[in-house]
Amino acid sequence: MIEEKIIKKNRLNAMLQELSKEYSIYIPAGENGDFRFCELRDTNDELVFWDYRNTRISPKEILFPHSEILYEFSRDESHQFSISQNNDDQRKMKNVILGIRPCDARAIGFLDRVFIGEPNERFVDPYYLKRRIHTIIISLACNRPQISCFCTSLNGRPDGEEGADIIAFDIGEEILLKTVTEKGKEFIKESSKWLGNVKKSDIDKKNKIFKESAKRINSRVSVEKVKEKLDDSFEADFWNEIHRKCLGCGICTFLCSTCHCFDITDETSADRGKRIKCWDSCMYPLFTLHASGHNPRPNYKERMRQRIMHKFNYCPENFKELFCVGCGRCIRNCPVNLDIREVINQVSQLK
Amino acid sequence: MHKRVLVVGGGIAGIQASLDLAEMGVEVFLLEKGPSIGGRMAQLDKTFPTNDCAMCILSPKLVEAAAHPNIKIIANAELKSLDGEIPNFRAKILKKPRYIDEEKCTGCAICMSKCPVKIPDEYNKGLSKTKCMRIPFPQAVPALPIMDRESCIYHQRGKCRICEKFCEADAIDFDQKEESIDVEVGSVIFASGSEEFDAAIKDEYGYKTFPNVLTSIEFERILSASGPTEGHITRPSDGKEPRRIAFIQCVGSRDMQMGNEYCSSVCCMQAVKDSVIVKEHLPGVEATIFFMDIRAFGKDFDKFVNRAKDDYHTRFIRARISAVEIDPATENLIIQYNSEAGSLIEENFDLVVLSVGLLSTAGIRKMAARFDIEINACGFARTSSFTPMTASRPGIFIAGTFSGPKDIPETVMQASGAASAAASLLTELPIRELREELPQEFDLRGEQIRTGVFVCRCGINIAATVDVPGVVEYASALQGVVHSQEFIFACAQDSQKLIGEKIKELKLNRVIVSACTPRTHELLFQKTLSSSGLNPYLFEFVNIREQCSWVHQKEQEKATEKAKDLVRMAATKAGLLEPLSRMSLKVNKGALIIGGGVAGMVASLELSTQGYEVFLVEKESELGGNLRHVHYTLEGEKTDRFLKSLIAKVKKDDNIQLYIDSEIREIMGYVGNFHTKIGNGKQTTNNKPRELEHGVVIVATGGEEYQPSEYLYGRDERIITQRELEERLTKQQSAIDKLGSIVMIQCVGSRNGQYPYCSRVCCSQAIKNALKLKEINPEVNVYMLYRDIRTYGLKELYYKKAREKGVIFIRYEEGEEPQIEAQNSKSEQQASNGEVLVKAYDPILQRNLVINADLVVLSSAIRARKENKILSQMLKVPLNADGFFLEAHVKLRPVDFATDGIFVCGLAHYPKDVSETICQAKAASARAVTILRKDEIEAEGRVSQIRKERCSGCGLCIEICPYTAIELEEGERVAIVNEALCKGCGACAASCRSAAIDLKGFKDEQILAALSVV
Amino acid sequence: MMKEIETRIKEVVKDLFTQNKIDLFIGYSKGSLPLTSSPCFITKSEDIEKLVWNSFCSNNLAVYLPRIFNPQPRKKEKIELPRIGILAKGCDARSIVVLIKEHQIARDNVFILGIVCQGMGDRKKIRNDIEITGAEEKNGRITIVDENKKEIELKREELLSDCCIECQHATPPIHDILIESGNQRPAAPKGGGRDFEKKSIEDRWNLFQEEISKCIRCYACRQACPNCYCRECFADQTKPRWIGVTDHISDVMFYQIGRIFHQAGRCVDCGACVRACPMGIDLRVFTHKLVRDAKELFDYEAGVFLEEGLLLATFKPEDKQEFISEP
Amino acid sequence: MMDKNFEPRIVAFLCNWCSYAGADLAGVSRIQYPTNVRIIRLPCSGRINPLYIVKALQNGVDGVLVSGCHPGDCHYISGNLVAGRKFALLKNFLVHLGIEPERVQFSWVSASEGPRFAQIVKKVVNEVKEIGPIEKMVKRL
Repeated sequence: MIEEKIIKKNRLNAMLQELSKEYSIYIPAGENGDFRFCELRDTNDELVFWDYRNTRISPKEILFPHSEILYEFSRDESHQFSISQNNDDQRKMKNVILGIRPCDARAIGFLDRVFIGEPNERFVDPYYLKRRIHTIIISLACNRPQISCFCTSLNGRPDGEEGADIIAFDIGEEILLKTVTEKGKEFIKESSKWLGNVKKSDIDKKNKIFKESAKRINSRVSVEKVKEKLDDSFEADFWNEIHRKCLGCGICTFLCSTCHCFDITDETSADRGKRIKCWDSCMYPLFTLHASGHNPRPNYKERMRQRIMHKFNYCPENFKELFCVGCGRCIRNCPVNLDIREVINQVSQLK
Repeated sequence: MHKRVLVVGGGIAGIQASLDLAEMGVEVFLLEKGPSIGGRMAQLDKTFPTNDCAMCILSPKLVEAAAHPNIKIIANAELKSLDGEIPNFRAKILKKPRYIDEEKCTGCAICMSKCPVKIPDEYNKGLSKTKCMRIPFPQAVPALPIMDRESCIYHQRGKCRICEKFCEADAIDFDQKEESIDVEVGSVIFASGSEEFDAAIKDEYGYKTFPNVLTSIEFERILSASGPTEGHITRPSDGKEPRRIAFIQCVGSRDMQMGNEYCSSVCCMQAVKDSVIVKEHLPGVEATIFFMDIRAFGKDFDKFVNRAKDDYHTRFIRARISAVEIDPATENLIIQYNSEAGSLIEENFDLVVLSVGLLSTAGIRKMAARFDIEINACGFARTSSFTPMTASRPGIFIAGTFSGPKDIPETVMQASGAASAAASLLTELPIRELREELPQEFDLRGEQIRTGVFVCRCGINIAATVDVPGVVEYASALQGVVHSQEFIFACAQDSQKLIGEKIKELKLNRVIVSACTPRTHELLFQKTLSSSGLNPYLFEFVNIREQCSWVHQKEQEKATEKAKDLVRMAATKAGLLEPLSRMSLKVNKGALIIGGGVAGMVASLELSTQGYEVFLVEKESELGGNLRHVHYTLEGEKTDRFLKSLIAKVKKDDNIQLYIDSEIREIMGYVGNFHTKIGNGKQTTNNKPRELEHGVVIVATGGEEYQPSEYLYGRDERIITQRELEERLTKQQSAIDKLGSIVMIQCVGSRNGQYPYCSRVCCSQAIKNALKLKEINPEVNVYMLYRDIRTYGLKELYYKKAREKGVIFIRYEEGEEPQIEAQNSKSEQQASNGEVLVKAYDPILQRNLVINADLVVLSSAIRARKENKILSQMLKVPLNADGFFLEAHVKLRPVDFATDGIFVCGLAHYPKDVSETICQAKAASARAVTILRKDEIEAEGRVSQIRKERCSGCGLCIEICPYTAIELEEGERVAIVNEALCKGCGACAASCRSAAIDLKGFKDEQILAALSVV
Repeated sequence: MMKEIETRIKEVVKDLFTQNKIDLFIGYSKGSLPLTSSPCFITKSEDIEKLVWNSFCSNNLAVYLPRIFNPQPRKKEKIELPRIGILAKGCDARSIVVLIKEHQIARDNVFILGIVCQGMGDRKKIRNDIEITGAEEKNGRITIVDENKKEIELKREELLSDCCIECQHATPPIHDILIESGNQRPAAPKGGGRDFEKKSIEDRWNLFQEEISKCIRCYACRQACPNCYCRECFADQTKPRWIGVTDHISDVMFYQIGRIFHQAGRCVDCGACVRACPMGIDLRVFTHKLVRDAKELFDYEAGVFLEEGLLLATFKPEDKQEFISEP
Repeated sequence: MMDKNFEPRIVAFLCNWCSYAGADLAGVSRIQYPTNVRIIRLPCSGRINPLYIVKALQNGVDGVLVSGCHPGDCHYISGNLVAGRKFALLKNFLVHLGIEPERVQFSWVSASEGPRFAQIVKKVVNEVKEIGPIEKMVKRL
């Protein structure tokens, strides 16, 4: 049973203050339109993200940080080794991510499939899982899509609910909260003293705003046949051309809300060390470089192909989903304006 | 018997000769009368004109001599007698007692620190004290103490023996006696040097009377950071910093009263250098040099003098100082002199430095007489211009100032030349083979790191401050360490044996010795590793003596902590050490000599005599070069005859392939393996191969006479060059007879803005020709317009002679060059007896002079050849700003280039006279033989290596490498290192952005590993 | 003026293809977002019409040359080098000079179509909260349209990149054909990081930290830089590992210090790294220090003289010794 | 400000031929100087990759001293002169970024300058003591 509640914006601070005793709260912070998810340190700070567009870097970094220590090891004077799990993570166990856009929330859903998978899945990332099960995601329906946004081409909507526990709608003076999951319902229940009931007019207001919002997304790409086209085009000439202007930087993958490749390395000194997991990018020359020195993807072309194939062919194969939510980050930030929409369109036109 | 040579004298001359001989496979006995080799150079602070630190460049040579298996240094010894002849000389050597057992002594110097008796320190010219039991100076070789018997309390009064008590090596021997050593050698080189003039004899300068009057050598010690004042310039009387310093030149040189008529050659530049250095120490100081002529005749010397004048504001005052007075109140010194304008000026100085000359003493004369070595009028060993290192007694050669005052590079050249000459006598004898059979190295593949740490107590040198057992225990817990122990002396024989045993027993594959400095002891331990089957590069040296115990004597805990840290760093690095091998490289036994002048021919013959094939390439159609235009020397020797016989010898020598009328098209390759293409000139010389393979290159391309554009030269036949005059003096004497008045103008094309260098030989050449003119017609008037007369060394005698014969010397200043007006110039009228008016300003008379000359002779400069540029690019060796080839080091490597296997001699290097050219040519061949005589040369082990997959071929390393050891492989665009040329400096590795080039033995990961555990 | 230049570019490129002088031309095409252009690779004359010239042709196209001439992995067989035409502003041409000096480009295979640059605009000069939905450039003025169809008119100068404002080398120092662009814009005094330099050491450190903390190690700065052609960047190396892989600020600083220092005597101040940075780090405050020091200490400017030695491979006797501590 | 008990850790990169020999001479001459310096011997100051210096700071070393032969004295002809340019630029650059100039110091010390070596060590140690332990840039494992 979906629940809808309402809260006045000016009461939100008080609510967060109380929540912060139990949760780490992440919100988009920044100025001049330049936002990034940060832990809310001072609950008295005015919340300024109601009409932000989206963060530069996707909020995946909260659940899947750039780098994290898996465990530490050391050697003592008698040459004995010992291993200790990383206890550095001083974060409170429970997190609230507030203000994430529906496209990014949906992406977290994708990441869940990768790192946790379906129940009884063999490959579970315990580090991700530990964080994920203690995190409440409150998304904020999108009222300010950009010209580079194309979520609607990829089964997304500015008010899409996938991936969120609760979705929030900015309807002016008030925020309308709508539960999506059981976890969200629990959370609403716990916070009920701050929340009011929804009126019909609120719903109407909400529907009007977000219908308008959807209309603003004019950018459309055709993804219907992308997976199938790619099935047969690993060796296509198309790859020789499409990568040409790519610089090989990691912007598209690092900013992407669905990219999830990582690497594991050890940092050591004479008698101690750490095992570290950190982001990797298929655009990098050392990506999947073999210990033998062989590199299966030695050039820009192969790396570019990997990125496209992974998103639009391998992931659909494995997870039944195109791994792109149309957030447009890679388009906005690509230094050479290599627009993924054009790539998708070209793939669609492959014979 | 194999080749053996005795070298008498362990100064730089003896050291250089010994090193060259040793590298030629000759066994050398290097005899030194003092307790350490090093000679006078060891006492100098800096060297001109580059202001290099003398000890920095000398001490590696000292260490090299000590370590060379072919050199046996016999210090503190004298040559008593020398009988026999080539190649069977028998030398009797008397080795004086040091009162220590050289076999046992480790040089730890504890005896020195404990010895209670202080005596004046000779090394510091008595300006400070040292101990009765002392190591003469820190870099001394052999690094052993010596006891001064006369001041030893035990020897004098029968008790003390403190040194003995503290010596843990049990090396003190109070009863040591003189030892007589007999050696048999094939030839002998005397490099016994000269003495400094005793300034006290010239009592008018107040030396030894006034405290603030010092000699130049004393002043060198004061300037030196290792000197009595640690480089703080203070004056003896009150320890205050001087503000005004006077240098008085020619003290005991060019001095008839003292009987030393010659010039000491080095003092002008020494004074100029000191004036610059003193200014760098004390910016406020004013240095004044009182001189007669500034004799800056060497390579880049004039530029240095100009810098002293312009940048350091050294005052140069042309005046002979007759006396120094003292102001008793201040102990300042008063100098009176006549200004050039004639007025008497009195100046007050805080310090006076007497530039004392070099001279031969009665002792030196006596020694020469004892060994049948003829000396000349000035008391120096007599040599001829054509055999400048050969003594009168066959089989004996001379190097260094024993044959006359000279500067370091000339000494080094003569020493190398003497080595070549000495070796040439012994071609029949076999070389001394030094092949040590080493065990097979362990295969380390797949082995875990097993490090052994050996910590040295160095008697109590280390152990008194550093907790050695603590360090040993600490080391045992470090990563990879499987064994650690201490030694009383790690360098002792039995310790070496034990290290070897431990390596075998415990299968150690890394060894760390924590002791003293690797600079003296690394080789020793590396040898122990090698002989125990372990690659010598699997070794790390930790210096806990010089860096811990000696410098933190009062902080024992911290010193121990530091020692532990250093051992930890070494252990971490050691784990990453790799076995290295030295690449060996076949050597082609041929030599390419470019230039068929006297330099090229002498070098060719020298190499041929020693059995090497020579390709001598001359671009002209006849041999002889510039010497064809020189007909006699200043000393009166006939050059024509010499040249003729030289050419004849070259032509009939079977080992010499002569290519006349030929030019070098291309030279590729590197030391031991050069490939050269020779192009034909006008005529084809039979059908010799035009593509040559050879192991070395000697550049002897000569120089050329400057064709003046000034002084109406070329526009009036009465204006000629010295070379043309010499031609006439030889061939058309009759034309000369009629001349009444001849003006010679010096420095034409030299020492000016564009060509700031001195052409070195023109003063002597002009005086030579002036004397000839006077000889032909004593009535002729010869005027010489000069800036400084630079008749250095014994050439000064002829300057004096010219003055006696009535040659008139008139000085002119730069900017006030003489003016010439041609009256009745032949081109205008037919009159041939018209005169040329030479106008000059005489600074002494202070007025303009007009001389009517029948003939004006221009002493025109010697220029570098323009073709040098092309050749330098082909060889990838540098030129200096004046276009002459730039040697590897102006002081100690005067015939080498930084690039191995390429050498230079003759005018291609710098203007010089025939005797100097011959010296340098022989030196170049000596240096060449050090390479040619080997079948293979071994490269450094610690050389650069490329990781091809990382290299983008940007070429930065190629541009940086001073040895042209890196090349770009064009096809793959990747740098490649020629290990044979790499010296292991690592500049390439430190500059490579992608770390594609690394230095073995000092690899990035090794250094970073050490850094990670600091 | 821009249109005329564009027409002229097309003419030249057409000629190059007709005369079979090049196999490939690298220029700019229209970008997919307002106020952008995109690097464009033309291999046949039919595509020449794609070429554009406007105030946002800011990418340093020289970045593409090393990879064409020096393909990775290294080819065993000798490859036939393509003949490339390239559009080069002052900074692109300076990069080309650097690359030629560093043997990354075969000069004979490059046809440089130089343009005297009027400075390029930077989209980031417009606040990020303005959604630009359209833009038009006319007579030195740029009109942008926001999401509510509101038009904002700006002077071209207002949008110029910082490096362009201070650029002293608008004219390509090397070119095979040069297209003039009318009046020379006077360069503003050198300022990159000057204000920064005046701050106290602690303030500088704090600002450095603040800027660097934004870095996500996407390496866009490196990839956009024509000088960063290393086959394996020190930042990627594992033997030895120079830098930890984490986003720990110290690791990030090490990367930035290392990469920027590797530009000493090579950086042409084209601003590619600054423009590429997705996190908006003003790298120029740091990169320009080395540019300035190369000039002030050693009288050296990168990419101006083809014949000059490399800054870090040469020395002069008069090199300043001020970095030496005297006891 | 100044912590009396703070004993900084200084790394000295010395060239083998001059500065290391200068340090040896300081030892032979028994010139006493602070214990804080750990010497890393390299063949030439030209071997010093600027990144070593940055790495030292990252490793938490309080100060870095780099010393080579005086200009002209280099055993490898020009290693120190080429290195000099890098050093000059690096020093200015690090200071520009806010690293205290005292942390990274360069000197020329010849084989005969034992006292100078000791003095430069004293100077670096004292100056680093004055500014305190390094915090900037440090990453502790």
